[in-house]
Amino acid sequence: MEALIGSIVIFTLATFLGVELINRVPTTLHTPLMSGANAISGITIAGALIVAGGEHGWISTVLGFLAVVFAMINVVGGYAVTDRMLQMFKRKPEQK
Amino acid sequence: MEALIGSIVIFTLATFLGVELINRVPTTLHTPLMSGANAISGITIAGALIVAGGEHGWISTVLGFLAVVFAMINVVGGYAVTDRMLQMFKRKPEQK
Amino acid sequence: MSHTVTQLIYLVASVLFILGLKWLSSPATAVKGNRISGVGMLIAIVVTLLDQAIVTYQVIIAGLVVGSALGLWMAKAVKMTSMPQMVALLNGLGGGASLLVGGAEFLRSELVNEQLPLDTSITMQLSLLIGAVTLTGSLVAWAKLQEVMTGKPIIYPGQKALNALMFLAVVGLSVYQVSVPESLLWPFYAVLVISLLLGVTLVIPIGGADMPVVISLLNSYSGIAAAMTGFVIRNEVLIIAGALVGSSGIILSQIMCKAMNRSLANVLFGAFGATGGGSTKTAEGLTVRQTSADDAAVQLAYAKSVIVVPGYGLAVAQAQHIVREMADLIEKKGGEVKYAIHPVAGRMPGHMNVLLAEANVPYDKLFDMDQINAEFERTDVCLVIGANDVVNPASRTDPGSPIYGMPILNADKAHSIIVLKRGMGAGFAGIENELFYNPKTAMLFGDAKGSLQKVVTELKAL
Amino acid sequence: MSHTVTQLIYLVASVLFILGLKWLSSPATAVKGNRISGVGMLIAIVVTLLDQAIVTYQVIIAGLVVGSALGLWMAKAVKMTSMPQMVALLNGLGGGASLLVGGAEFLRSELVNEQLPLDTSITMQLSLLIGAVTLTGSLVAWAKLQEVMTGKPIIYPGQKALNALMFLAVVGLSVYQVSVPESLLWPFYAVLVISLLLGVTLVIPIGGADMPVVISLLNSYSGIAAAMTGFVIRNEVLIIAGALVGSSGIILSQIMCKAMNRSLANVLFGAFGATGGGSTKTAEGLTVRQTSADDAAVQLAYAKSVIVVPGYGLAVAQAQHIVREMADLIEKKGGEVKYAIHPVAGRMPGHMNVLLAEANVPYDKLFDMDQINAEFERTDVCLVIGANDVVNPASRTDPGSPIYGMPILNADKAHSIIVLKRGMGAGFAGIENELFYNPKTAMLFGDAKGSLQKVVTELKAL
Ligand SMILES: NC(=O)c1ccc[n+]([C@@H]2O[C@H](COP(=O)([O-])OP(=O)(O)OC[C@H]3O[C@@H](n4cnc5c(N)ncnc54)[C@H](OP(=O)(O)O)[C@@H]3O)[C@@H](O)[C@H]2O)c1
Ligand SMILES: NC(=O)c1ccc[n+]([C@@H]2O[C@H](COP(=O)([O-])OP(=O)(O)OC[C@H]3O[C@@H](n4cnc5c(N)ncnc54)[C@H](OP(=O)(O)O)[C@@H]3O)[C@@H](O)[C@H]2O)c1
Repeated sequence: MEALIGSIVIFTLATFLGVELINRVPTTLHTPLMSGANAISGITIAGALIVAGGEHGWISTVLGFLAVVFAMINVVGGYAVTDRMLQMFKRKPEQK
Repeated sequence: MEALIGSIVIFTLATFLGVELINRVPTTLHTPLMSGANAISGITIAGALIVAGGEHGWISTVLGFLAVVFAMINVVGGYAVTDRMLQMFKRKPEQK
Repeated sequence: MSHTVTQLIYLVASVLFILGLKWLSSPATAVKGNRISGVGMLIAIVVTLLDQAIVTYQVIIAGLVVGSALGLWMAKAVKMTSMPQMVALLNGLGGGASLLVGGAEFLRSELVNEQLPLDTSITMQLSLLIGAVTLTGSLVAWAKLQEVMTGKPIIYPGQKALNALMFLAVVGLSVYQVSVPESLLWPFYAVLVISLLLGVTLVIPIGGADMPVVISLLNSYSGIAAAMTGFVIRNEVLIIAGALVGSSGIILSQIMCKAMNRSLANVLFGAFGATGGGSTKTAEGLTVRQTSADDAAVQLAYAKSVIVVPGYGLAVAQAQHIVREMADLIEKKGGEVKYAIHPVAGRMPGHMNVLLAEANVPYDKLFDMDQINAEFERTDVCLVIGANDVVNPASRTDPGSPIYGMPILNADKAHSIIVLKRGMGAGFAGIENELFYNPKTAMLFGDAKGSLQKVVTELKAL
Repeated sequence: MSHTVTQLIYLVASVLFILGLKWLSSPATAVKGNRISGVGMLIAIVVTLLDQAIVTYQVIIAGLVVGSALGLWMAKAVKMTSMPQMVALLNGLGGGASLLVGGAEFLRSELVNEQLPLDTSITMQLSLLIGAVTLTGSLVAWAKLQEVMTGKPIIYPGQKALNALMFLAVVGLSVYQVSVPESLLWPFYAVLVISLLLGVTLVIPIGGADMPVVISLLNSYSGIAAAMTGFVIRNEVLIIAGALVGSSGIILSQIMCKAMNRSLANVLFGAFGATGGGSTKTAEGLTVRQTSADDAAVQLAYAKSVIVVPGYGLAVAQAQHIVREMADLIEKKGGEVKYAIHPVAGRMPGHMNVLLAEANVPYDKLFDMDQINAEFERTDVCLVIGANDVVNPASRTDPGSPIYGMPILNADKAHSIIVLKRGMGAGFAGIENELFYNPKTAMLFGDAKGSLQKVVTELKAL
């Protein structure tokens, strides 16, 4: 139970922090924010890796493999597409 | 060690949260903010109470008593004085 | 690597995510922010790979390679106008991953007959449920936006009751699963199937144009699902990152709703756009004034001040580059061109900003609604390109209108208005727009890109 | 009460602290915010009282009653102008409490010969050290502000080396204490004494007017000390609240330094104000123009626009109420009165705002430096009341000046300037002010309250 409480505390703090951080983002950047946040939610990759890499029978391995693929598309696709969008926001003088 | 890590995580998150929150406070409110934050730091009262209330010989009791008094002055004085200052900021129509 | 060190490195990754989001708050630091958040992810992945629980690497490496390749390809291939779909798809995959992880953990514990502690099974159940809803819900959102299925709300009698029933069934089964001592397979599969279905049935009654709100909300769910997985496997980076995403999604969908002057509940359950609004005014007896590309070009060439109001039609027509070209020509002739960006113009927040940024429009020419609304009355020509609802004066005057109360751009206050659209088609809200019948307004019919192309040719000739 | 429930309630208290700080960000919600944070504290105290580790209540209750009574009395008795001292004192007591808790824990473990785990002894040592420095440092700050001791920096040769030495000694002893298996008494007492001394020696070289920065920093330390105590007794509310205060203090002191255009290091180690700046201009050969209260009153009565620049002298003279009265009279005669608030006017951030709010000046008449600086050139009379450094043009023109580069209020741009001060005394930075010799400037010598009183009497008579 002790550990659960710790997790709840962490969850609560991170939620408050998220609210503060997001409220500062201007509308202009909301689309990249959405895809960027989405990429962060690909952190499930950590769980997926552990499931895929343990030897707990073929079901776990197959599910784990799929989980890794899904999560990785989410992560790589998310960061790459966000970067592509944000590149367009760079001030022109910096670009050339 | 597990518990220590948890504490470190919590400390880190709370620090980030603090920075975000404080950065939003306008200069006008900095003095009350200072005394208000100061009152919050009186949370040491929790530790003081446990030390003063346990029966671990007279040294602990005396130190604990002093700790409770100090922390309590900090807490009560801090909140009261902050409230007094903030009252002055209330819009006039609300006041009367 | 010792568990403590792993944990500390995970904390570093979390801090990088936080910094990433923090820096996303300004265009100047946003690129850096996104990359630093990516570095956090990389660190988290590498550390996880070194975890002692991982024994075979073949499967993992295959998965990483396949996933990265697909992800990169998608990111490169996607058109800027298809961003909403892309985000929906990625989001669905994220939910799917967390569903798979939860499922695999359950099946493993089942296989070895492990007795899970209560909190672990609760959070596992939640991660399953939310992951499944996110997966299918996002896929439906994707299908609607991609126009693989109809964008119209799909409604049928008893829909809400059915959804409520399914939801209760899932909750009931989950509680049962968690409370009986052994872990049973049939409630697991039942929860799985119903949750997947629920994702579909919850999203189909929502109109295509409301999908950004739904995606943002589902994104929030997938964050929460990740956090739940974090509770299950006691991993702090999952909890923190999940919570950050969870709150970000909620806040974003609220911001969008607020800009449309609707409640989140109305978006999710209102089946907005399924039927026309009750008191919607009709246009009978009113006439519109048409203009030609030549006339429009002449007018623009001599205008001192022009405000461009881009809308969803600009995105559909992919006319962002040609707009830029036109603006350059007008400025060469001495006029000043500004862009007025309504917060919900297009189909996702910041949609217009991304499009115009793609066409290299400098972002100090882009103005928020609040910044520019006072300027319309001092403006010679307001050029409305594929926008409709965001300039509809009914929101100010007609209390019966579905968009009544939504703040709009004051295009009707300009000295003269030119509207580019294909015909008299309605916008997302499905209602008439008085602005088009305003004597000051001239309509230039045709696909936005085509019309602008002609205007540009004329401008060059002048 | 079970440990889990206690922990959850502590979490509730933490959330209330967070909300409290969040709401402190706007004058409209600040009162509510402070109170909700107080409720959080109450909850934390009540829950702690129900903890099973507490066996005797007499001592506790006595402590609570005595502490509350003293605290309330202080809060009621303190004058608004003495706020900085009050905060310093409270802050010191907070540090003292955390020192006492750490010490008591150490002595207890010593008594029962308990072997403490490494991390506990490290954090305990830190909470001792920081608590002690905060205690004595704050007391010195209090004494300087209260003018019980000189406000001038106290410096002597080898000061920095000595401080560094003491710091190293504390660190060395702490490391020794933590690393030897048994807990020894002598390093404990040594650390205690040296830390207490260190608090004194670190603060005495800092000038009285820099005390707000020091207090804010010490406040931050006391927050960190509370967090450390939280690590020791594994209590999350202590960690969270401590971290919040810790970051708040740091941010505030940085904000103050930035407004003074100085670095934190310069404030802490620069012994600012100990000697006059090298290239400080002298006023030889220049003359000032004096005016009388009658003339000033006439000028103010006919002014269309007046900007009041309040400074430290206003606080000293307690002239806030009479300023308000004067402003009302001017407005009755048709002039407009605004207040220009420099971020570091007075002796603590927001000092002027608190004072003027006390006198019921509506806060939409108070303007930040950035908001109002452009208006001075359109202003008939600028009334500088007990301010000096914040209107010193040397910060713009004289690179050798200690305040060079500090952003100032453009009082010198007004059509005419009236300066109220007692004589030609320098301000905090100890330098000459060209503004006083400006041909547009008239000096009205005397205590600010007395002078204003006369002006008000004249205004009424006019
Ligand atoms: N941005 C968001 O986050 C978001 C989220 C959810 C909902 N929404 C909603 O979406 C709407 C956005 O308003 P809006 O003014 O941007 O768009 P709109 O009201 O949907 O109107 C778009 C207009 O563009 C025209 N059009 C379509 N294709 C075109 C083409 N190829 N060339 C020229 N014109 C074309 C259409 O008329 P024709 O058919 O006659 O050409 C239509 O009237 C709002 O109602 C908002 O509430 C926005
Ligand atoms: N606000 C903060 O947080 C903070 C923190 C640290 C340092 N500081 C420093 O404090 C200074 C604040 O500037 P400031 O312009 O407000 O004050 P100042 O530069 O310190 O000047 C105050 C002036 O008030 C006059 N005065 C004193 N008592 C008076 C009375 N009873 N009646 C009339 N006049 C009186 C003094 O001149 P006479 O002696 O001739 O009367 C003095 O020149 C800045 O240098 C700032 O950097 C501020």
